[in-house]
Amino acid sequence: MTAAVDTRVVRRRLGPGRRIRLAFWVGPVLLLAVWALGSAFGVISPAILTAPWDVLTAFRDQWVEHDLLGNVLASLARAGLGLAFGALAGTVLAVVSGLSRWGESLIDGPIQIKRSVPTLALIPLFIAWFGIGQEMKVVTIALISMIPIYVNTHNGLRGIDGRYAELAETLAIGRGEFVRHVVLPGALPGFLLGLRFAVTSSLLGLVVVEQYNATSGVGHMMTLAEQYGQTDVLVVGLVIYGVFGFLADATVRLTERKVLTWRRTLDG
Amino acid sequence: MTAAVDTRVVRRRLGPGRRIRLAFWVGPVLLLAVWALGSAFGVISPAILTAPWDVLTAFRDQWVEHDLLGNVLASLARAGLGLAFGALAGTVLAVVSGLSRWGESLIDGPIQIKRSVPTLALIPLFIAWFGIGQEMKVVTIALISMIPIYVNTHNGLRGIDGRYAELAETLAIGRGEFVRHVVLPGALPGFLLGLRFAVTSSLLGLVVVEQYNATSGVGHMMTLAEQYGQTDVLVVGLVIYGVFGFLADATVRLTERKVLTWRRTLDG
Amino acid sequence: MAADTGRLTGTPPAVRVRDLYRDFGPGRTVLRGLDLDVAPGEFVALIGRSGTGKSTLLRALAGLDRDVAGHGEVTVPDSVSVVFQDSRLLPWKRILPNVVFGSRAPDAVVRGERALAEVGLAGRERAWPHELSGGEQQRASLARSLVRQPELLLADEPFGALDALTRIRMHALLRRLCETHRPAVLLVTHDVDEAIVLADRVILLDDGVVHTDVRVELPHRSPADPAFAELRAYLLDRLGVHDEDVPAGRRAAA
Amino acid sequence: MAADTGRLTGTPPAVRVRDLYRDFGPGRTVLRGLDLDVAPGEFVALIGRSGTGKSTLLRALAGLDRDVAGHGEVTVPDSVSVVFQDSRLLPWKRILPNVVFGSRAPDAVVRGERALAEVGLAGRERAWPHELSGGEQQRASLARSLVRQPELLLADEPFGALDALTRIRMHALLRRLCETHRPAVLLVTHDVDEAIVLADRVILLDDGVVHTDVRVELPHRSPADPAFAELRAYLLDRLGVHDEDVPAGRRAAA
Amino acid sequence: GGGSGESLKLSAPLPDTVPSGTQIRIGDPSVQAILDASGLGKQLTDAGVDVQWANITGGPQSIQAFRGDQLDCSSVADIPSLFAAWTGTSTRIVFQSVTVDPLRHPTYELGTAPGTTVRSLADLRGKRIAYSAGQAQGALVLRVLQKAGLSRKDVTLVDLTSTGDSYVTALGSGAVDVAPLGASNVRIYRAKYPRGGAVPTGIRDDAATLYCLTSAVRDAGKAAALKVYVAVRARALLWKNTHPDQYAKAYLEGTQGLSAADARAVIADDGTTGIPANWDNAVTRLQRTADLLAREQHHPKLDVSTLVDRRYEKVEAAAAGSRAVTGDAS
Ligand SMILES: Nc1ncnc2c1ncn2[C@@H]1O[C@H](COP(=O)(O)OP(=O)(O)OP(=O)(O)O)[C@@H](O)[C@H]1O
Ligand SMILES: Nc1ncnc2c1ncn2[C@@H]1O[C@H](COP(=O)(O)OP(=O)(O)OP(=O)(O)O)[C@@H](O)[C@H]1O
Ligand SMILES: [Mg+2]
Ligand SMILES: [Mg+2]
Repeated sequence: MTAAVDTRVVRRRLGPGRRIRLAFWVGPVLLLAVWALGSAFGVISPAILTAPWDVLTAFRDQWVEHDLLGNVLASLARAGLGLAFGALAGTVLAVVSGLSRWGESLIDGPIQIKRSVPTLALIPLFIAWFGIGQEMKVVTIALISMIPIYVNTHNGLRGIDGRYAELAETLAIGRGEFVRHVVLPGALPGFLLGLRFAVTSSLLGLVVVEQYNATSGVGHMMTLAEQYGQTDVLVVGLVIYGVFGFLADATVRLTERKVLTWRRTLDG
Repeated sequence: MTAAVDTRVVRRRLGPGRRIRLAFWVGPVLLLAVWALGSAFGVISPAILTAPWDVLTAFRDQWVEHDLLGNVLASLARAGLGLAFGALAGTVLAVVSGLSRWGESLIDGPIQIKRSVPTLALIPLFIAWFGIGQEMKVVTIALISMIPIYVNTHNGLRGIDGRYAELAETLAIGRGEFVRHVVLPGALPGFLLGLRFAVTSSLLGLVVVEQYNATSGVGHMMTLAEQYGQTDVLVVGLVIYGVFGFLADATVRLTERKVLTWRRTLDG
Repeated sequence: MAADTGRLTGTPPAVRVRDLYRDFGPGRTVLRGLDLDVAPGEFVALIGRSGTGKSTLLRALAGLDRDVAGHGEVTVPDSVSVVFQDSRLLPWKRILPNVVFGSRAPDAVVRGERALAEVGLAGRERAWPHELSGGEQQRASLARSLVRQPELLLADEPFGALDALTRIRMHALLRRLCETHRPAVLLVTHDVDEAIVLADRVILLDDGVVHTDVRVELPHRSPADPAFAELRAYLLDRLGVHDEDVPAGRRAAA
Repeated sequence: MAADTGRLTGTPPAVRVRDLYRDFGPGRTVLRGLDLDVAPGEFVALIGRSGTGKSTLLRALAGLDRDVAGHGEVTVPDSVSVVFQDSRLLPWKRILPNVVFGSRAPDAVVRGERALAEVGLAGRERAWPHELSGGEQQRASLARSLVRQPELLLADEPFGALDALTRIRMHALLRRLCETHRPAVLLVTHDVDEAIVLADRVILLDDGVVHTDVRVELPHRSPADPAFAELRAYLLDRLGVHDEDVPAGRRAAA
Repeated sequence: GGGSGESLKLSAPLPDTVPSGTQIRIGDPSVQAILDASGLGKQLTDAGVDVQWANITGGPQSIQAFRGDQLDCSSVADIPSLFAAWTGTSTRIVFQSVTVDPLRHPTYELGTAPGTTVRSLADLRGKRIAYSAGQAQGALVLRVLQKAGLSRKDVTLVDLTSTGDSYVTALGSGAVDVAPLGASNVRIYRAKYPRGGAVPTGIRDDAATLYCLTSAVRDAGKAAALKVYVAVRARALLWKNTHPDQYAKAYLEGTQGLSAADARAVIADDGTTGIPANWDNAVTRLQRTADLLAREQHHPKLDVSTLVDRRYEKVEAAAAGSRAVTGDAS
């Protein structure tokens, strides 16, 4: 059976087909290559975008001299805490407003309005309510990252096939069980998509909140770099954002693949 | 048959049930009421949040003295143009990267990275490439609003039931027909969700781009108000954002309901 | 073989339907004044042409048609179990959790495993629904209704995708279940033989009402029995299958 | 009633399968060395227990199992049409667009409307799939395969959800189609009568191979014909249905 | 919060004793760093002053914090106190400092785009100039035009917010001809765009203040604490003049993240800080700026004497003692 014949009927594949191993890295690596080559051959002037090697130097400098690690950790702690609260609040609100028309009428409108309004303009309110310390920062990030979780989970929940709700109704289960066994797993794809947005939102929120009374953090570092015009440090910040964002996104998508194995979709 | 008996089996409804007419407005109206009462009874200090009536005055003042209408129209034109380009680009990229693993490996990573990076920090690049005129603003907004369209459409596309792709393969249709009849309608719920985010993103992008060489626009107005610390004008801007965001979102969701009548989901 | 209202005893019926109308829009009135009684413990088979409203009736009894236009009176017992026409397994649960889903019995898992073994799916407890064949999915969905002990079982073509042998085994299983718990049963089927083999009563839905209602009183429920064949012919005739429809030889010289 | 390889003429077979293995993981080898030939224009009915691999075989012939482990040799004509076990209508298209989807004939719409009328769905062209009953969906999916003229028709229980009368009409329809275009047909069914009525040859899948292969050579394809009954009994026996399985009377004193 | 709660008239003499438990919330990071490095911070604790530091400076952020009552004082230039008044937040300046030799150490210069030559201010006519209405850079542009005898009609003001190096990019890409650049941006600009230039404005832009919520100054406890703080702050700034290396280490490198070379350059740019013997000149300059902005940006006229609390003038001068600067330097 080692050399068994295997001629199959070959049909033009219309879906994306099988995953290519490590293909994942092609885009970012290409981006890096373009940046490096562009800088090397003078297509990208250092005035516009610092060259990768200069960013590396700046990176080492920040790491050794200015506690880059501490900044990153401080930021991650803030973002992580805010994200955790935001994800929890977003999910709870999405379930409440997804399962009850009255809940929806109370919750949904204000959230859409909050979502439409620039966070920067809300900061004065938050400062008044929560002070200028860690609390304000975490609350702001929580509110920022709550939004995509809410919207996507709500949307995912409302997209659950109505036949499963019918089934649940004939099984005479309670609302709690319904939420646990039907609503949450059914809305999980939506939630995970929301999480992907929430992760990046929480990181981006740092840039805003760390302008206020922060003494550490990547956002703080970038604010200072902007003030003093340290382009290379600014690009260090951008790279950190890019790397963290990309890795966080990749992590969520990996999780997605693991927990959504039950799905038979174009994703294969 | 006018007074026909109708006793049905009553089963506890687990889904959200029927839509309540106008319930839609309850949240925003409540928000307004809280704001008005809070201001009236001094719970909300005017230094933090201008009272609604003072905002009205400021609104009239802006309308008459500072061409608010002109500002709003200029902003809408920018946001609309950017959104149109962004939606188109996002959809095309999502389809390409959704249907081909190689397309994905090239497109997806860079987009996730772009998404993770603060737009504000990219503005210097855009200024260098596109100047500080209308072009730069439209491009920036297009890039901002492309992201949610891309991510959501891609996700929606990949979530299409694999059995429909199988069906299409046995019908021996071409890729174009497959995209038109299976991929686009199947990814439409995702696209529309992305559109909801893109609409608000494009409006929020105004705050960033209109800091640059704009002589009109709501974002410009808010930038000035923030610098001067004119809370009332800032709140005029916030209200305009809230109203536009809410209405745009509601419009997309209404469209959603119209074009997704084929769905039998918890949304009913 | 006279029509029978099903009101045999003094006990109130388990299912009572009066003057039921269901209406899916202009020209699509599916049920038009349907009356039906099912006694407790009675096994009723419901046959009828595709699209006559069998599923619609079942959904009305299951309380799943709040939003459908119509009126009428419907009474059913408190505890109802439904086997849907599509097998309706939750795609995100493996088979065993699907089968025991919603069952609050302390030994639910054991009963679920037993039910799966009974429908021939032992060893598939941890399979995903999409990994089952069509007939296997249908049997899993049947197993789900076996772990419950409802007063009324509504089954919408539960054996449609099963081969002859598996079908006979499932018949036996269902019969055993009925003998132990004696639920009232309303079983939709397209197979007249199946209806006669299983049911106490066969009703035929046509034009929105119960068009034919026969009590099955056969000593041997075997197709070989002439009474069986007679009842079968009668029902097929009421369904509209006449001799001219029975195919003659074709393509003699293929 | 001897087994028949199906290689009657010198023309190459439409379908040729050699030594086919399909394997869904440890202990789940579904096809194990299956051989099969179907001549052009030949009508083969495929029967077998639920879960024996009938759909798996059809998917292999349709080229839909790229990602399933296994090997073997499969040859099919270029133009293949599939009626899936689930009716697989695109939920976002109304019925008529679903039926003509992928058809490039200039008169596709007219043919679609005619096909819908033939399956008894005239007037439902603009319905959404979810507005159809189970049997109606199945018929719509059948109509979709009628508007095409494939060299090979693979049909996975296309009549499972149909009542006796509708089923007889659909049989006639399918026969007409076969007489006009003479595609090779592989039809999965659970109904042995249906297999005998429709097919030139009945094959029985068991244990991953073609276990029984009989040519149907009856003068009258009527259940009344003794030869019919004999073939039926033979096939049922091969399927494992023996007399002891046939139900006796039950609940005599209900 | 954190005050004694006892209210104090704005005309009453400043109390000397700091009630225990008095806390003042101050955004003054550079002085904070100096107090740590020099050991002067001990003078505050000795006097019973409890400072809660915030890393907040600059107009918009400090006004937001004031409004939310999260901050008592913040170090800024002169513009924020004007805008606070115009937008209804009552503040008082309690500290003024200057740059000794301000024209040699300007805060801003006029950057000129590659290919644009501006030799004197009169050359600005017809040029496109970056203008940011609410920021100090905007006020500077108006003052430059005033000095050049030009009106807004004689040039094209391009609305552009100054964030980070946005002006550097705008100049470099030729989007504007002229833009006010802070000293560090001038260095970056010259490095990135060798063909670009920067010319001095010839205008004093060295105003530096500590301004506080009026409500803080009205609180007897906080007013007393501020009295101590103002004196210590004056000594701290003078210490900075004499200990540039320690200052660079503690603040510019330590908390601001600059390299040693950049820090040295910033110190060279900053020049020497002076504590004025009196505030007469500073208040006059502030009034002139207020008048100009009122006229050009359509604000109500403002009497800046209501924005300064001159009780602290003497406290500050006394702390500097003989080192206070007088005359033109102040
Ligand atoms: N939501 C709906 N909207 C419009 N028409 C509907 C809807 N649901 C059912 N119908 C129509 O009502 C009729 C009865 O449907 P029902 O599902 O009850 O048939 P059925 O007897 O169960 O048929 P089958 O044996 O094919 O399952 C059908 O013609 C169907 O098209
Ligand atoms: N993706 C899969 N993963 C694991 N097992 C599978 C998968 N698909 C099918 N099987 C198993 O392979 C066997 C054959 O499946 P197949 O669908 O071919 O059966 P079938 O003969 O069509 O049955 P039915 O008559 O019930 O439709 C079944 O036992 C099924 O559980
Ligand atoms: Mg039905
Ligand atoms: Mg099958």
